[in-house]
Amino acid sequence: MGFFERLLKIDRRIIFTLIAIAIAMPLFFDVSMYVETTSEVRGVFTAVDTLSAGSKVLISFDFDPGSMPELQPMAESFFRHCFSRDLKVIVMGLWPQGPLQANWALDVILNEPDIKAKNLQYGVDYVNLGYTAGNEVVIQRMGSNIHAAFPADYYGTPLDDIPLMKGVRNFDNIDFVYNLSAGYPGTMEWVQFAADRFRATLGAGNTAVQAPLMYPYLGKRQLVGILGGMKGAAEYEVLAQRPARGVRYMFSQGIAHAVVIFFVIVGNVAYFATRKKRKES
Amino acid sequence: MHPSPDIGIWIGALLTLGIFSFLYGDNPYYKFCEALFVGVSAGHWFVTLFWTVFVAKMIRNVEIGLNTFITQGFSAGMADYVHWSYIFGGILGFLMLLRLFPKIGWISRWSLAFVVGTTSGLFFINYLVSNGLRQVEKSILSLGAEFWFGNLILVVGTFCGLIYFFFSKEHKGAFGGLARVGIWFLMITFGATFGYTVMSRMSLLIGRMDYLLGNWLGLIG
Amino acid sequence: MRKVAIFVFFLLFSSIFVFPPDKAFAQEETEMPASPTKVEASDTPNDNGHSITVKWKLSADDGAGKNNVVVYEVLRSDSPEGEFELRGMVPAGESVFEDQGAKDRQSPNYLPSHKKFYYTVRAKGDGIYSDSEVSAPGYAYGQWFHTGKFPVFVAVLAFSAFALIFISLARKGKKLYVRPLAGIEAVDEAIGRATEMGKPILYIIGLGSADMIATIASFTILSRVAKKTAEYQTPILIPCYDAVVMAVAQETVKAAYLEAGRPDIYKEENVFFLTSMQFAYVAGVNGIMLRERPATNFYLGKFYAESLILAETGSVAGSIQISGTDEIAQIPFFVAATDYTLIGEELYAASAYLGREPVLLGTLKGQDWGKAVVIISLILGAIAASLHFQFFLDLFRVQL
Amino acid sequence: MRRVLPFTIVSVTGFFMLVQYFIPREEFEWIYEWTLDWIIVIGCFAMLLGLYSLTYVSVNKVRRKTPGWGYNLIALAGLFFMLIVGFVPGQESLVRGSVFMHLFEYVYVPVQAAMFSLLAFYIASAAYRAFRARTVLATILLVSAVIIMLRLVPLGPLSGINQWLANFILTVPNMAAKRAFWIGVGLGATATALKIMLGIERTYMGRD
Repeated sequence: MGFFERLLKIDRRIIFTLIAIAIAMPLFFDVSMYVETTSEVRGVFTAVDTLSAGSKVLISFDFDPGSMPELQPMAESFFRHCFSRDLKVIVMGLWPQGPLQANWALDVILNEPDIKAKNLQYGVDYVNLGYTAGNEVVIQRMGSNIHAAFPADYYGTPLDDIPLMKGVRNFDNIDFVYNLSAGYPGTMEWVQFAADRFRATLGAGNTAVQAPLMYPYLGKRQLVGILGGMKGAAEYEVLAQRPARGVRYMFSQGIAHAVVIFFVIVGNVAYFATRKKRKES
Repeated sequence: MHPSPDIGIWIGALLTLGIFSFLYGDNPYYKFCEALFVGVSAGHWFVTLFWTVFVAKMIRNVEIGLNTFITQGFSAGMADYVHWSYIFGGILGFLMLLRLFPKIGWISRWSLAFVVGTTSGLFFINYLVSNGLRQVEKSILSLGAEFWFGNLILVVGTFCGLIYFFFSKEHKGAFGGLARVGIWFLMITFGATFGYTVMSRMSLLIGRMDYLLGNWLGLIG
Repeated sequence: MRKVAIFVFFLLFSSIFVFPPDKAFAQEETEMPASPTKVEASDTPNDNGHSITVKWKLSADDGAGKNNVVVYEVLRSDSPEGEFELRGMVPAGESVFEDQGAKDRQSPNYLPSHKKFYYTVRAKGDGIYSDSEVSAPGYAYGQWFHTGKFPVFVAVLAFSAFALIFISLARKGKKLYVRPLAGIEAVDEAIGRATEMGKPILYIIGLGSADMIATIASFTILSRVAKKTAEYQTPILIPCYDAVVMAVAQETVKAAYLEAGRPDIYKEENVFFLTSMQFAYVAGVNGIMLRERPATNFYLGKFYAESLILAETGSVAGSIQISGTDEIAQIPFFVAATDYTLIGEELYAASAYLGREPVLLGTLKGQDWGKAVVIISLILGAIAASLHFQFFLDLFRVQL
Repeated sequence: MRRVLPFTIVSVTGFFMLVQYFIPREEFEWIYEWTLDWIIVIGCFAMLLGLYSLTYVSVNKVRRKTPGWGYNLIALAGLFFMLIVGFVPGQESLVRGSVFMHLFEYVYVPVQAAMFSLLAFYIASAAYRAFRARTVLATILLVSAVIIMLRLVPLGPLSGINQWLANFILTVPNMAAKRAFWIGVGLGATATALKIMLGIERTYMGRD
């Protein structure tokens, strides 16, 4: 059997091993790759960077552990950016596991030396409202009264006893809404209800799969910006001059994508080389 | 190389390797992890839904309604229909369970009818407004504006795409040509989505490798 | 006469509030900004009857004259002489404020509809202010029709009219043409192949719930496929992800076997619940594919990230695969790894094409006419936008 | 009673939800919010149905000792352990640190993440085996995918052009085709919803 036939008949497990190596090897090297920043990511960054100290920011965790590698670095760099600029952070989730993942991200950031030094108080500087079922209806209800949508926070304390939530009745008292989304309910619902209906300034971080679907919403008072997949996370970290997991993963991504493109080319070359023979048989 | 002391990380790592063994072939180690995951995930979903929806939505509302009955008497209780009316959600839900008994299983159709009826009414409006009207509103672009070239392609692309999804005319002649251009545009979009999805799947694998090599074995970072 | 006296008394009385003694005399007459005039309170249109809109004419010293107005404060009370309560603030230069209340009786911000309220607007500089006269009473009430949603109303009527006209035409036996769909023509051939090889058929309805449009389209196609498998006596395996979908699938297949005159060979356990976890489900289906080696796999309905594993494992097992979904993120994998793919709306059209029932064909034609209207308005819109006919563009503007 | 009532419920609730969109009055808004909450509550009971069916199938397999019954036993054990740990401590089981949450963090999360990352391996093998430029359409899909993938690979001077090309693809043809797709799906879904409300589409109810 010719070289190309054997190439086509390669056992899938060899391909799997190649990909595993292509992903694992780069993680050992500490290469801070040049990540070119795009305007959609700068949109979100500047929106947060221009907020005055003490302004209130709402972040909604609408994804599950399956999308954590892409969205958790976004959450962490967002928290780091907000706390370093003394913004008040309100966390919530439209997916059941959302608020828990928020706590994991908060644990990481609140123990970083410069943030730890500010010894931020739960209920004064940041609060976690937890999960409420109802998908887009929750956003709609938050438009008229957040206290009705979230009677109590993640730990069960009623919202009226939380100092941070005192002045917050609906989206008019929130300066910036950031939505990390991996599907439904997600950014589309936040655009339709929070941005279109209640005029909130909205930014979003999406998994690489969802990001292209959201491009039509950029600009026109709907989305100030959007972070797509790990590349978006790395860009945000570069803009904040705090390279972290996002940038480190980008080197591994680069190699992995080069390998996949190599597979596409080799696969097609082998396919076309053997096409004449297949036609004869 | 300093493996993590946390037993939880060890369990997670061994289960991850068990799932990866599926790549080699269907084997008992993989079947064990799959079975454990099936049980744990079903249990997790039911408990989460029970507390966050069943108790938080129905039980709490009915409780508030009941104690208005008890504390403020019958008429005030009735006026507070906002809360005790949630009992109907529970009744319809209970009717759904009757499906398990063949004789009276047909009653469960009432709750199915309620769910399907309500969502179809909602879908009619949601799809017509956000998919239909809103997209048309955004597709109307001026060809005189300064980036007229982009707009021209956008309008042509949407136009030909719609022609492709036209079912009452055979795709032949000029009409077939337009449909062909439409499917070309669709293929570009599918290619872009494929490219983007490769990036997100690779990130998932990187996340797992980081967990195995970093958190578990402590080899990197 | 009595009214005037009360009014004068009120003016004196309220002036004490407005000019607290210690400040009132120290403040010169000239520094105080002119008070806003013509304050009107009326119901906010198109709402649920719990919000009142307050309008006023800007104070003479706002943007002109002394130009020392910074903000307007809107105050409300239950009666002209009653105690006024601050409801909200609006920056200088603006002359409208929406007093939004809650509809829930228990909420502290409850604003009952049909109750008369009196408003006064305070033009405020830094520390100095002046109040307008009290407005005539205004009350909130709910409207019966939301005028902002008129374009949607027209679209709903037009769309339903198209569908109903074509349904009645179809019922009168008028021949309606629907173009052939590559994926659907392959269905019969694929089932035939499974029968020759004596292998089962695997039908995956996807991860959607029973009321999702893609799942319902899949049920219609399943009913046709099941009828075919009954005639050919080929077993059909349907692992389900959702309990309600499982129940509906069981009944669809049973009815199809009945129609084909073979109720005896219908096996209820072939349509079973696997798990409601996305990846446990895909792992379970993979196991079935590798163990049962089905000749034909159908993936029709709502699919998410697991679509690639199903399609890839299916091709390893060497089966013919027909796929279809309206989830745009998954179509590339079905196009790449399966033999035929129904793209988005083609999945919905397949149920009309397969069923050939006049009514289904009628709605499909109605849809096509809807698309024709969209195409025409697209072209007209491009022309209108280039020539700046704003009127045409507003036709599609929808106020939520 | 068996067939007429369910379809009347479907039409009545369907048309009510259609009409309430246009009527902002308070009563309609209340009913809108209730119906949505009731559907979520019904979802819980449907979940109970699924759980019953899973236990019923697994218990039968274990009792009849069908091949592989050991795995069904493990699934049942996992399920009931989660139910016990989830219900006994009451609502606190959902707060971090409880055994229920430990199981979620150290069993559910790693396995789901591992399952998702299997996709990376499968995408690589699909790129090698299924990703053929057989037809003109497949070639367009392939070229467009490679351009988007090249955005992440550092190409030096070339990456500037590729970046512009990829952005053009994402913002123009991608958006045009997506709009056509959404309008198509939108009208299709609206037609199907209308068929359900008019009682023309009945398969979801099955026939008795």
